[in-house]
Amino acid sequence: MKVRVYVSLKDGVLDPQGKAVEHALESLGFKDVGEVRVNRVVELELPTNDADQARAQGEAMARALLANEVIENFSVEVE
Amino acid sequence: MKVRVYVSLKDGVLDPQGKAVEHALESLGFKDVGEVRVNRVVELELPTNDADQARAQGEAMARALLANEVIENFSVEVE
Amino acid sequence: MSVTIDAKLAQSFGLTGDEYNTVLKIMGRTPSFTELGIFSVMWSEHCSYKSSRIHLKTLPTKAPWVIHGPGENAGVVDIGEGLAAVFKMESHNHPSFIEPYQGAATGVGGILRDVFTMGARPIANLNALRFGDPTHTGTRRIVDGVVRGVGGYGNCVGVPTVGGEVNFHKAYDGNPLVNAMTVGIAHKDKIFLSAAAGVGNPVVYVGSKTGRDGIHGATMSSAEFDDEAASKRPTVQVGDPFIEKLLIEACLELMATDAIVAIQDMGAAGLTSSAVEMAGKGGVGIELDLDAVPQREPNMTAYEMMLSESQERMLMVLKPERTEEARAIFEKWDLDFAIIGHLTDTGHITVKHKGAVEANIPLDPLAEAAPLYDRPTVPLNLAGHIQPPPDPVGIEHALLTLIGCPDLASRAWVWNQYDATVGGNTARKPGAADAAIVRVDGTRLGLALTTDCTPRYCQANPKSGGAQAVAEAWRNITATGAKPLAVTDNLNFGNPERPEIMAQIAEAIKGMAEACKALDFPVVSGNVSLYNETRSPSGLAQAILPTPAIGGLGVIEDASKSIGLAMPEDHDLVLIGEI
Amino acid sequence: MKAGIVVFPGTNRERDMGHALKLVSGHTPKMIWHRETSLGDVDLVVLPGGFSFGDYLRSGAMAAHSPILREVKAFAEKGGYVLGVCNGFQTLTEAHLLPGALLRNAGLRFLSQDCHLKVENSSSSYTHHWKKGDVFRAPLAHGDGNYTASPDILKKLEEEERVAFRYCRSDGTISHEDRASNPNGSLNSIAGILSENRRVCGLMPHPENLVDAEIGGVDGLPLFKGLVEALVG
Ligand SMILES: Nc1ncnc2c1ncn2[C@@H]1O[C@H](COP(=O)(O)OP(=O)(O)O)[C@@H](O)[C@H]1O
Repeated sequence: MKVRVYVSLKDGVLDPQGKAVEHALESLGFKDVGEVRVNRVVELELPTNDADQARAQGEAMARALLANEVIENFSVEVE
Repeated sequence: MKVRVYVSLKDGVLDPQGKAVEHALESLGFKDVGEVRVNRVVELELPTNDADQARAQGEAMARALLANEVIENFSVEVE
Repeated sequence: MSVTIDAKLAQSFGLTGDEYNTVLKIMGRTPSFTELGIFSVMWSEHCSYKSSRIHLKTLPTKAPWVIHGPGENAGVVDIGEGLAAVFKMESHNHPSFIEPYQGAATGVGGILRDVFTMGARPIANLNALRFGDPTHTGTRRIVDGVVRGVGGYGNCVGVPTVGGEVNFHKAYDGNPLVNAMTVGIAHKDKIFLSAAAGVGNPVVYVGSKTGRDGIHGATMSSAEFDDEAASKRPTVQVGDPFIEKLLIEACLELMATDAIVAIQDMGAAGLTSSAVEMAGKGGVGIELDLDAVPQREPNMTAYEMMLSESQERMLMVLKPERTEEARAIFEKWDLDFAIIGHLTDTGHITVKHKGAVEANIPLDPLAEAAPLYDRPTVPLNLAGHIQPPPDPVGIEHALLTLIGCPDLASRAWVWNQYDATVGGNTARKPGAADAAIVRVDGTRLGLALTTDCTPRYCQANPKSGGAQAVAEAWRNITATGAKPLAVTDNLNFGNPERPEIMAQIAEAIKGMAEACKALDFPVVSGNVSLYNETRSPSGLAQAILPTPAIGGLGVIEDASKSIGLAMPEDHDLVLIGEI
Repeated sequence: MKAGIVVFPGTNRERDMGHALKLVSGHTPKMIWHRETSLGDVDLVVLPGGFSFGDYLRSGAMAAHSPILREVKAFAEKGGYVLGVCNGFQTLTEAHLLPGALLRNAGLRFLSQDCHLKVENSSSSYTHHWKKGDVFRAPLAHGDGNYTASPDILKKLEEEERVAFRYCRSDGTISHEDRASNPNGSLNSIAGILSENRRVCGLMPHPENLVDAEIGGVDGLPLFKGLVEALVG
């Protein structure tokens, strides 16, 4: 099954990349761009057809490696 | 409106990041992890309530800045 | 494949009618699609030097301290204490226009491989960059991507970037120049060469897997560059400096044994040029079984595998009894290792895939019948390129203008993105001396390194401009207290089929040759990049300024005695030279 | 002093570190390949600079989850000395041997330049050859050196005086907002920190590249001299 792990910076952690993109978009003439966040999605193909199992695995991987919970949140989506 | 721009490498373009993550997951004991791709999502808050307009703007931004169309594809999702 | 193979297809591969006729004569039949691909890349400007070779032959290449001159992957000079410096400069201009970050990054990767393939540990990188007018749209993006790319690759592999140059001129608006130089150190009696030997010996592929990257990159970089370039995009290669770092360590570890007979990196035209060159130089045949090639993508054809420019790959010929020892080293470093063929006594390159022979080409004619052109030149009109400043502007104004000029302003914003200290031997960092000084590990020796060229001068007078570039490199080295030893060059010009451009090439080389002879400063390696032109909307070809970039190397017996730019307190400023 | 330097695929400053340690201790440290299952007989473990595993996910993340790190953790838990420089510091935070995290530099660019560091705590084995308030120069070379931590962790670090080094101007003044003195935008200008027992130290700049008067200077020497003194007794 296809599993997507979304990893984003926690609220309160400054996202310099997001800030830079925001700025660049504005200087390109896109007005009133609100807050921009640049996040990571890790797409995996897991060898199971059980959605719960796939989700559990995705979460385990996020905790073990894909996200740094000191600064990041994650969420898992199964297709 | 909230707009998400997903940016991923085109097929056939080397993804060193995905390859490295795949390898690391395997050495952590996650067996049979298939192909891993690490993509980017840019989340934006646009000053419009019209979904079509928001999508069009997201696409324009992707073309102008958020994606590098030489090696990347993008897709836009409006919430 | 249901494609008709004829002169028209050959032309789309970059071969002229005459060249295609030669192919027919060599083969005695219509070539296969894969064979045509092999001819086209081997006879491309990039691989065959067909327009520049007769001129390059006039450069002085010998001196008592030269161990290997042009012809090997990089030049090799004796620096004393049983050690040799191995160095070369190479361009990645067209890829850097198409995708600045990856183009520049893979340029650095390629030149590093040229150096460690000879058994040398890379100890310094330099980069000579030319960009369009700072106010031109697009220049900022290219500058940003190129500088990040050079840094991204060099920083990750852990080779300090210690010098270079940056120029801006509108002639480079649509065609930036990215010339990367690497210097390595080896024991002088342990230099690895590419000539294959030993019929039956295994041909081994190591490094990254092969994908569909940069197919026809070598011919692309020889084809004139126009608006269609944009549509040729999917061929960009993506580099992986992490794999390169592993490849350096694994190759050097294997090189410490005596398992290797010959080794060659897969650069432009990948597997084709490395296999052809190794077998050709060794006077043997080579048979490849493409089924064994590590592949990144499914369903790759023989043509695609032979022409792929996937990065971070090497080809070696090993002693058969040592292959398992070699395999263990590459597996330790998590790199692919595959025996993909063997040497034969046929004098041919034979390529098999899925049970079929996809190519079978005699190597001698492929090399000997390679096109060689003495292209026509015209006398150059040298008047008018350099205008004296309009009216006396006053010294203060002149000084401020110069200080503010992009070509003279501080380059700290560039080299602050490059790790200049990794290795712990950078005695003079960028900006600290006229040439960077890098100490040779375990000795007191210092290498003095610089890149130089003033394209404006070369346009005004290609011959004296070429000579000046050599002289400036020599002076920059001398000014640090080092003894200049040898140069590498990167000749960047427009379309050689235009006589005025060919004249620039011929003249610049003449100037370089004279200066190198006069200064006893031989050329030991180099690279030529032609067809650096863009077409204006009106269809007019606009060439870059003639840019023969010179990379100079010198040696100082004690790195700590080198002289920098900073003026010590209580010293007098003395001008020397003639007015 | 029996030092071991852990080498991951992609590590690139292990030789620099080896040179510095040899210079002060007279002993060549041993290189410990990441696949080894034991650290062997060492009294100092160093995680050097570089790009472990390409740093493709987050800097130091994959190294932190590699088997050898379990050994490093066990060693630290027994009170062993562990020094992480640059990528090593990133790895120590990812492995939770030190608190906080290192984000992308505020300017989003790789930075390679000299910086000045102020010694904030001179009671650890890493810093006792300096006096509190001393200022020294060191090169830095990184893309992810922007130190961050949650407010409570930060408070704890400051209260327990576990900030070892802060970025500063050459005169010792500190300005968090000024990119010239705090180049990567680190919280509280933090350049290096200590563990609770003061035995684990991580910092971003490279003192190991400043131990030779002929190559830039000797500003980094006190750190290594201090270590030798502490460990050799
Ligand atoms: N692309 C670059 N990469 C690294 N260092 C560079 C680069 N461009 C310029 N530099 C460094 O900046 C300093 C000044 O460059 P330049 O003005 O070209 O020097 P000069 O004219 O004295 O040869 C030199 O030390 C040079 O090596």
